Amino acid sequence: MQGIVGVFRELDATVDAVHALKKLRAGNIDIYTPAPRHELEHILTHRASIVRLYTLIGGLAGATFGYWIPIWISDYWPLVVGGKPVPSWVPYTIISFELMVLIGSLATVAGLFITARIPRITMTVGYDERFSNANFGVWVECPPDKQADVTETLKQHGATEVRGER
Amino acid sequence: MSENPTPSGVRRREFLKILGAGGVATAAIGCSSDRVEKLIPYLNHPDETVPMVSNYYASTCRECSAGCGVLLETRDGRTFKLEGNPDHPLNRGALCARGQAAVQGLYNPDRYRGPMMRNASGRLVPTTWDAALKLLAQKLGAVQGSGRAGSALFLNRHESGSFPAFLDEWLAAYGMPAHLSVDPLADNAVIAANRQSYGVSWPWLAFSAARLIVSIGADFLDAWGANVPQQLEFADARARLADAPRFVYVGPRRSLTGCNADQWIACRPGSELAIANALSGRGSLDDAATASDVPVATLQALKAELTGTRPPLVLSGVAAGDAMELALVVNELNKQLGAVGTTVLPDRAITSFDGIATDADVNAAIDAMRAGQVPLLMIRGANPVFTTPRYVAVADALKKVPFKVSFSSYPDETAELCDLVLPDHHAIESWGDAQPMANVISVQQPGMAPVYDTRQTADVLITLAKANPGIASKFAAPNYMRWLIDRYPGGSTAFTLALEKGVGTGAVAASPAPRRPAVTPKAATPIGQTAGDMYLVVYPSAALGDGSGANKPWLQEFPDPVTKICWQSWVEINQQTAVKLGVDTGDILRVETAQGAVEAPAYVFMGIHKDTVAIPFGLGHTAYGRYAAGIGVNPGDVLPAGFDAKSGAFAWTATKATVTKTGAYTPIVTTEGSARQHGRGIAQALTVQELADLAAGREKEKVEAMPGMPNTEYLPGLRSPMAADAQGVVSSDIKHKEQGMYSPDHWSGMAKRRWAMTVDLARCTGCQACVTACYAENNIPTVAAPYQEVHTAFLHGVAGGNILKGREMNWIRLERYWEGGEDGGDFEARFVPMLCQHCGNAPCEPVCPVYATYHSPDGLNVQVYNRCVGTRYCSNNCPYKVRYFNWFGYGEPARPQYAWPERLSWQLNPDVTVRGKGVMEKCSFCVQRIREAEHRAKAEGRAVRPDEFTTSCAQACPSRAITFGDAADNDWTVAKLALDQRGYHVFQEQLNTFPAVVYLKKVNHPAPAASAGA
Amino acid sequence: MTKRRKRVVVPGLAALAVVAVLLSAYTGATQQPDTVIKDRGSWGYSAGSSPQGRSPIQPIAFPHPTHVQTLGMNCLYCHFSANKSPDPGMPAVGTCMGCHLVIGPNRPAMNGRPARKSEGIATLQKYWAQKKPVPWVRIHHVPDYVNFAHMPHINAGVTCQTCHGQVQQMNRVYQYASLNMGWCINCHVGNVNPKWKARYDCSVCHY
Amino acid sequence: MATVTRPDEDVLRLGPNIPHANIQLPGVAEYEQVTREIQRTLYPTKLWFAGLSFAILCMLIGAATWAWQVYMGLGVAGYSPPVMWGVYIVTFVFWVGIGHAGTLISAILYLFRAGFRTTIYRCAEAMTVFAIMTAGLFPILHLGRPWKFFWLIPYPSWRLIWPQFKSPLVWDVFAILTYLTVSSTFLYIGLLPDFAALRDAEPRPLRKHIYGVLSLGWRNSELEWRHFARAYLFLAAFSTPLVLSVHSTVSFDFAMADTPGWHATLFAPYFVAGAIFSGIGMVFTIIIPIRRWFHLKHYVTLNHLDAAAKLCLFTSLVVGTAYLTEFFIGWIGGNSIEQSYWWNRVFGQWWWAAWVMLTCNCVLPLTLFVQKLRRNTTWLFTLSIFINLGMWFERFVIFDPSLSHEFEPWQWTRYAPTYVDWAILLGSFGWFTMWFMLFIKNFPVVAISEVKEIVPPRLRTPHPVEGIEVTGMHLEFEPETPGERD
Repeated sequence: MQGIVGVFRELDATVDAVHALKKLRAGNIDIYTPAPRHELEHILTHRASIVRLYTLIGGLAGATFGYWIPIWISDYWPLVVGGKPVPSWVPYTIISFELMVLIGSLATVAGLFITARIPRITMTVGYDERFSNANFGVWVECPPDKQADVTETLKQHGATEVRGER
Repeated sequence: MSENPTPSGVRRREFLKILGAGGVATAAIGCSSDRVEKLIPYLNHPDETVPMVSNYYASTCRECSAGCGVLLETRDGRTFKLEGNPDHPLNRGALCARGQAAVQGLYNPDRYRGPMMRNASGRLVPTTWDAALKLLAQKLGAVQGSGRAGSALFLNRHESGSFPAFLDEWLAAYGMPAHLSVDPLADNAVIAANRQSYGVSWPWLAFSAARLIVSIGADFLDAWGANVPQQLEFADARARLADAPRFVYVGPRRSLTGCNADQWIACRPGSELAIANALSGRGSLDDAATASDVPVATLQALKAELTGTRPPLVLSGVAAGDAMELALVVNELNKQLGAVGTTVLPDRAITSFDGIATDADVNAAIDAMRAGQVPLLMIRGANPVFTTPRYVAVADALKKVPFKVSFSSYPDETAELCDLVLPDHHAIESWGDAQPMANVISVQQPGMAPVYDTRQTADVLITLAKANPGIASKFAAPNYMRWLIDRYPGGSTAFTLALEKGVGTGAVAASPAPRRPAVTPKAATPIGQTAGDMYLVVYPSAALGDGSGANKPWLQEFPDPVTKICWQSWVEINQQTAVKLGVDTGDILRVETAQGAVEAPAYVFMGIHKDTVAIPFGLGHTAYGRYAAGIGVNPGDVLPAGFDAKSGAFAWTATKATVTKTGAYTPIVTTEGSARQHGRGIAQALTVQELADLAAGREKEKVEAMPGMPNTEYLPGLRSPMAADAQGVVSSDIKHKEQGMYSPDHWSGMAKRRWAMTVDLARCTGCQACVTACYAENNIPTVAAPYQEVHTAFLHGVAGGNILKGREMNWIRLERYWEGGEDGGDFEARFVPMLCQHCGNAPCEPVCPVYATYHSPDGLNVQVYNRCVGTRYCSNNCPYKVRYFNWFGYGEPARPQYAWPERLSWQLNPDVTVRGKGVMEKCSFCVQRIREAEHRAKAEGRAVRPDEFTTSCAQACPSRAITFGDAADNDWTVAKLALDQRGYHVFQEQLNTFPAVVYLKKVNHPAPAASAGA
Repeated sequence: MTKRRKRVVVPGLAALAVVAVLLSAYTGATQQPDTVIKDRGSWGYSAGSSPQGRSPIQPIAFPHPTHVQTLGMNCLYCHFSANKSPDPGMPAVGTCMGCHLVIGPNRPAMNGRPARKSEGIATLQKYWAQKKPVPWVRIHHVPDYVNFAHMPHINAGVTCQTCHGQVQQMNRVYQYASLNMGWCINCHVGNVNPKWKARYDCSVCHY
Repeated sequence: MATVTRPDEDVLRLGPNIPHANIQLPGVAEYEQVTREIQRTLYPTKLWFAGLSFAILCMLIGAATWAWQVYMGLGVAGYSPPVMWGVYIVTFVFWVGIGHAGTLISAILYLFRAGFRTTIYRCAEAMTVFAIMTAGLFPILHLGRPWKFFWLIPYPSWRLIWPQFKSPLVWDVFAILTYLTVSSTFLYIGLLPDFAALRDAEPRPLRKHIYGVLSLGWRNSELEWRHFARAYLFLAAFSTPLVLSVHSTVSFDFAMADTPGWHATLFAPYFVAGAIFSGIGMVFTIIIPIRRWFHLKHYVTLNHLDAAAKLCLFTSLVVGTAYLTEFFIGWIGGNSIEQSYWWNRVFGQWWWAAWVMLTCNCVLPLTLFVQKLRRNTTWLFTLSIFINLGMWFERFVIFDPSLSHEFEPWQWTRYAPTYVDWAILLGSFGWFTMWFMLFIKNFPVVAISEVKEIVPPRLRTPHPVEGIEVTGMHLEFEPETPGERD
């Protein structure tokens, strides 16, 4: 896994550079940015995040579990309290709701971790401390023969620093 | 203790049944208990006992002079409960609070462990029986030798039966005069008057035969006479509803008896004679009115009613200088009105009070001591130092007696002053008999081996006599039991038969000794002529009697039936007077007479005449154990020693007093919240008129409750939805509840039962015997003894601190509500026992997060102690507020709040778990008795029979107001009573709780004029 | 691709942890192999909180087999109140001495069996001589908030062996059953013997 | 430098998305400044150590008192039956309520895209977590047998006697535990990018390492940001109904009971409004000193406080309406028991508590109608203290007078807390403050990455539409109102 990383100070410069690189068809492009910016999101046209699926499934599972547990246990120990039905679904709705939220949220987080591939034990190549501070980074994964052009393009669009990584 | 099988996890929930204070004590008695890891068998197994199965020994109660029959419930060598003996003609199975508390006297932690002797340094120190008896024998010899035996003195706490005769025989053998039989509570004046009028000391009072009862200060429901039979008769009378007698109470203070009256005529103390004269036509109404501060019209109406009603019953029970004269007038009046023979039955006389020495005699004896004429004093049971007015200075008089012997079991004020203490057995440990009525012998037998190293006095005397060659021949019997059997009419066979039932027929041996020469007592100065601005009334406390009950925590924590105050003395003062003096409840008042002064908090009270203050007698002990010493004040300190010249009865109401506000304040230790119902229909009542209308269906009953309440048609189905469904009473919109055990078709058939209770408020007199019965049966801790307080700079350390915080544990409590009287006029008192209602739709159940409380299929609202985590949510949600929480480790010996110090724990009921710290508890409808009955029925291969058993409160109730049983089975009495037209549920209309307790409305009898108008 | 593999580690560990926690709740479920009750019915319970199998040394090594099997004595002869009381009753020393006054510690050689000296009987007679009760060590014990009564069980036909095991074969008695609540309920709902079904709401035993 | 080439057409169509009409943080020029100024707050000071030790001291006092209570029994507290719930439950509900504002600000306002939340939500959210941690203690230490609290949790056990799921207390357990889990997750997820930023900006090696571990290897890649945004949105979407449900559930503890004064359908919304009201009060109590001592005034600007104050005022009005509704219904309901109870609460035995509540919660907040006071941090702080007091008393007034004046007149009673109740109350504040103190010096109190979102990025060429210059910041600093002193 080798490629070129370019460090930018300005947002629009980054945008231009990515556009140029896309024309160049040099290889996979990834962008590092201190804060999410819609421009960058739009340039790299990915599918929408699938985290919502985890949320949906988690929520449904939680709700079901939240009904099943109390009803099962009420039938296990059929003791009448206050002349109420032994398994009474109305109060159990609250349990169900809370478990829906709980398991749903945890599933969402799990979804984030899996889709965004965290936690990471080590940093990937091409990352630079500046990217979490104020600078934008463009990572191009490209074979050696393309590296010259990529470097050129990045410099051209105002990269303050361009370096190869492997 | 390495071999304790319970793992620490279980050990931590230490609310164990504390059977016996530790293994040693248990081992001493024998058989198994759960606390000890050893199983200690008997050495030789007693034939008639089965481990963990109760034996009931019929015996006689000795807490007061009446001599009721009791059953001593004994298991594995321990008597742990007293119940009334149903076969006994006097109390017919009922028993008052004092009688039930006898067990706490038996196991009292402050009892003498053995004989005590005064040593050189003048302190009482333990000694051996041999040494003690040797010393006494030597002293007796010395007295005989000196020839002064004739002036020796023996004071004995009065008890009917053979013992007085035995004692006099013994004394005679030593050449000593007959003993003095002391009973500070006995109404000597009335006894003397009765002897004069009827020839008997206490005729049977047939309340139920009367149509009108007029009581002039006679508190026949408190401590006047034999209160249990009187209460039974009175309740039976009231149970006749429309035909029941109207009850008018005349007196300066509205006692518990007064609170049960339909009308209270508040008169000045000392004016009772004038009123009686007016009523009987001897005196003029106007004089009576002026003397008594009662409107003429009222007396007029009463006189008219009295003359117009047949048969009436007039009683008098004042303790004043003219008491006997008054009693004679009243007896005469009864004769005139034809009461004698119908409501006053001399031929069914109660003989318990025969032979009581008058207070004047006792006083004369004390004077003799003071004069140094008494060489030897022997005291058994009596406590004159406490019970006689302080200024008589009995203590000083005792100092003049060279040698004083006490046979008291307890370190009371008198015993502490004696030179030799030979502790007597408790009544439960001793043999004896009583003669409560003519031709009725009530036998007394021990329920268990002695708890401490004590000896029955009679046996001690026999031992002494045998040691004395001169008189040994007179006492052949090896011990008192043999002596009894020898004298018993019919001999040992009859005696054995009597032991089974508890009563036999015949007359006990009479005392051979001649009565002492009558003394001429010092007449009391008429109360009007004494100095002071308020009349002072001193009356015996309902629970503590003459003070002998003060060392029993049950009785100390027993709220006074009228004022609901416990662990404290108080001064009752009238509302208007209080306003005038700027006194509020809790302000400490100083009550000063020529003899001295006492200080106690004021209790502002509607039920006392405006010129009067009243202080209960029985508290203010200076010794007598941890529960009594230092609690309250003794009004005896301020009384003069005046007597009724005719009868020699002590005049308790003999002086005025100066009442001043000290400015200090102490909170009143009371269980009372608001004394008004605020129209919530908790204690409901009907007038006779309304009852008639109700019966005739003329008028839909008037119910005192809030707007928007429906009728009471659910009453037949007071059954819970489940139980009702089980019997198809309710069509099943609740089929979904028919799960498992709750289905009527379930193999266990539990849902076919509905344990329920009815409380007849027409019968209930508010005596609170049920409260003590519940304490005894259910191991309820007392929480307000001084040592149970948390002593920190932040929490008050006074006695009753826990009750000030409302932490009393009375599973059943008597609520006393006032009706009317805001204008200072006459008012009504309503008593309602409040206990867990075992609701069908119990609000407490669904809120418990751990199933610690739930509804059992047979209709109980169950509390599972070992499941409870103590969120106390159930109590918040209980509209009746009948759930009680263990704020401290009352059941843990290691904790300062331990409620059963050494040997009191022997009283604990082995069938009931002792609850631990942090656990909720409440009335269980005596579920242990239900289970026991079910087990018994199963063992005998039958179903539980209707009315086969009942709860502890119902069993004890001397008014027979409580009925318990299966409301779903019409063969049970309760099922019929539950359908009574007077029945109602508390709060059912507001909360739809389906309680299992049905209250039957009280029936009031307004004055004729009033009722005609109604 | 080394990084990718490392990344997988963390969720894997988490999953293992969760499983371990869930299992740990049942760690109590292990029992002494020799005292496992066969039929647990549907009531999974553990003896983790129970001294099941406990077999303390008694002051007298009382041989139940000799008395029950050899001599054919009935349980109720000594535990006389098991059918009429919540408490089974421990035999009084006098009851033992009823026979052992005659049957002494020293048995002569008779019909082929060699002479023998019985420590137990000697100890028993010592206790009797000193008029001391025998301090037996309690084995079967339920917490005190459990009101267990023998009477109804015996009257319902439940045999002693059901709960106490084959005592007649135990040379030293041990706690046969776990005496846990689940164990009680298991029988009350009829899993052990349908004829022994009994009510099983809390207030039957807890009050 | 290479020659500049114009961007393509589509880029022009898009245009860099730069916040225009409402510039949020005039005082913040560029990304570096954000990282620098936030990281600057992470250096412990003497004052901080003093505060922390004091908090720990208070906590220890509370803990010791609790130990004493467990040994002796609950009787050492001021309970006087039938007042079975006292200061502990009052404080429990108080702390739960405090928690709610945090979630409101971080989640609900996030969904509503309310701009002023950005700089204060981190503090609010931390406050939520610690408040719930504090609240969670009270149900346990008010138990008669606290060592058995786990019986309220459906743990696998051989008896399989589980909680009684119809009991509001069990609902509480689920609600509170869920709330604690979700809100702390939410907090941590929001912190991830900030940990990354600190990891890279932190000079101190140990902290650098710790932040590195905490950041879970976050690397600001576009992919991460995309999933992050989505996940954050869903968490917010979950937290919103959760925050409403939790305090409704807590209110059911009382609304489900038949006690007069508790048994009201109004309770759920009424409690939620009260909770948010009290929470915002607490936010003021916390954020105002922080923005002053940490020199973050140009982050948490007066505009933000102003907006929050408006929210506070609104909730205060809602709560006031709820009070009036309660009184009105109590009177018009025609239920004599309710009426007598209400009279006793407002004019009888408990008048003082009721009027403290009304004054602090309904009267004083009305001052927020005045803009000058809304922008006066001194007044806001003072008011917030009153609000906290008032809201504690609100719970006291709801719970204890009700219990002391119920159906059974015979059992009417008084209630007075003892030193034990007060010491444990103090301990709870110590516990809360301890955690918060530890938080503010080890975690960014303002969300770095979210602030960067609303700070205009550096541009190479002036923006075609907005004409913003390349240097980034340009508008001058907004003058402080005279109310605020430094």
